[in-house]
Amino acid sequence: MDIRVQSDPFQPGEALDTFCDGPTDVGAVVSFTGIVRDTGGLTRMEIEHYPGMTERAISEIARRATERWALSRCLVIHRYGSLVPGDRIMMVATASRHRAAAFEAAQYLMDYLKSRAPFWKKEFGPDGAEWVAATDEDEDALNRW
Amino acid sequence: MDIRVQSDPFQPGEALDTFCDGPTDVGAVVSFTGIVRDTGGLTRMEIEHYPGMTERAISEIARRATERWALSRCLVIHRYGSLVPGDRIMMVATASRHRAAAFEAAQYLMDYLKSRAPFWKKEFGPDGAEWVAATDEDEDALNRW
Amino acid sequence: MIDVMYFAWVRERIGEPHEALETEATTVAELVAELKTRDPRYEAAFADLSALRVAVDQELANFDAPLKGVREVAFFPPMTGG
Amino acid sequence: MIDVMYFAWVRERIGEPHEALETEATTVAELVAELKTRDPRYEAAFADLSALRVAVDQELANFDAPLKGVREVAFFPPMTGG
Repeated sequence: MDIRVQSDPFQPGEALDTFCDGPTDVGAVVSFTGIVRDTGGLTRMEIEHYPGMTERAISEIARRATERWALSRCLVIHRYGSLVPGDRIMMVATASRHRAAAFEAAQYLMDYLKSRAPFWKKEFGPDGAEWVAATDEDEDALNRW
Repeated sequence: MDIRVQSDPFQPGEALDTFCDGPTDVGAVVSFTGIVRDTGGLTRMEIEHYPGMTERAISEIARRATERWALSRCLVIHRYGSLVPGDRIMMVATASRHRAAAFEAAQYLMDYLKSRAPFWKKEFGPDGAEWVAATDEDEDALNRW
Repeated sequence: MIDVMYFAWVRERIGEPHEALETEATTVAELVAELKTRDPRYEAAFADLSALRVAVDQELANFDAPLKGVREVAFFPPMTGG
Repeated sequence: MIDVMYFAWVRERIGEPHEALETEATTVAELVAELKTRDPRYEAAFADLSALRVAVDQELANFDAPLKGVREVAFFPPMTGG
């Protein structure tokens, strides 16, 4: 379990290649990369987080995923600070013997990171700044697990 | 839509980084990497394919995924020839505005590539060689779509 | 002494990222009630509790969570990670 | 003339990756029946049709697919990609 909460940029490709290396009992690696999307005039985004709790919350989510699916490895990288459209915000990777477990665990990690990891996004555009609101859809996504 | 059928090795990380670049209407990138798993004494694997039909079949699967989900980009790399445990066999990547579409489309691509793209795997081990049999599980996986 | 932390627009409305408080409150809800009597900034921040989440010692909790032995309480809007 | 292709263990049992055939067969099933009379190798390969898949001009097809105008027919076991 590799959890990184950082303000520095990261290269998803480099992280994926390192993640794919290792014991050869792994047949399936799934990755998710989140990218700052240019939603009509977004100039930048500030991501605030809760140091201390963030690592704890993510570790707990990852621990539960590793318990529920037969994961060999699991990676979460999440940035905070100032980002612009095109920047990679975060990444999740899961490794398992079979594809179903790797896919489901990655979706589980993403659903929980969205609504249960202490990050808050503020978007800056031509009309000022606004905190991104949590959606019912994201909250509902947790019900499937 | 980027479809590559090749005997040469590829770097999943390099492919992922290139795939993440591009128009910034993309918020979610999902990748799947298939790795040759060491299932008790596997020394190598031969992947045979049907040149001509392979590209057609994969393009058709990718076209249907792009139609069904709002994908901005879609990548499939699949190797043939001789591989050893740890080698990356294949990779799929999908890019969309939101994570649900990217995850589902990647799972759809994988399920169809497993059972509908003309590849056949032969495993070589200490007890000789054996063609990998298709499983009911893989066939059943298509029913969810 | 409890360390009280504020994040996102809760932090902006209160004007501080955190403060150390002496309180007699025995639950999070009592602490909120106490803060609201202090200053209109707290009233603005805590006007709609259904729009807020709370963490006690860095674990998500409810507003009826007890404060006995607690060192850190945090208030923030629903999280938007990922 | 139809180009007939064989893959995986079908290829191994027949001993050739492909061959060009003159045939009067009007469907894939008739072509299979014709091949089985030719040589025991074909009988071995086509013994259990439920274990085989067929493609006609590089598209998956059924055994009752017509051969009129067809240039290429391929026989192989269920695919194992991914």
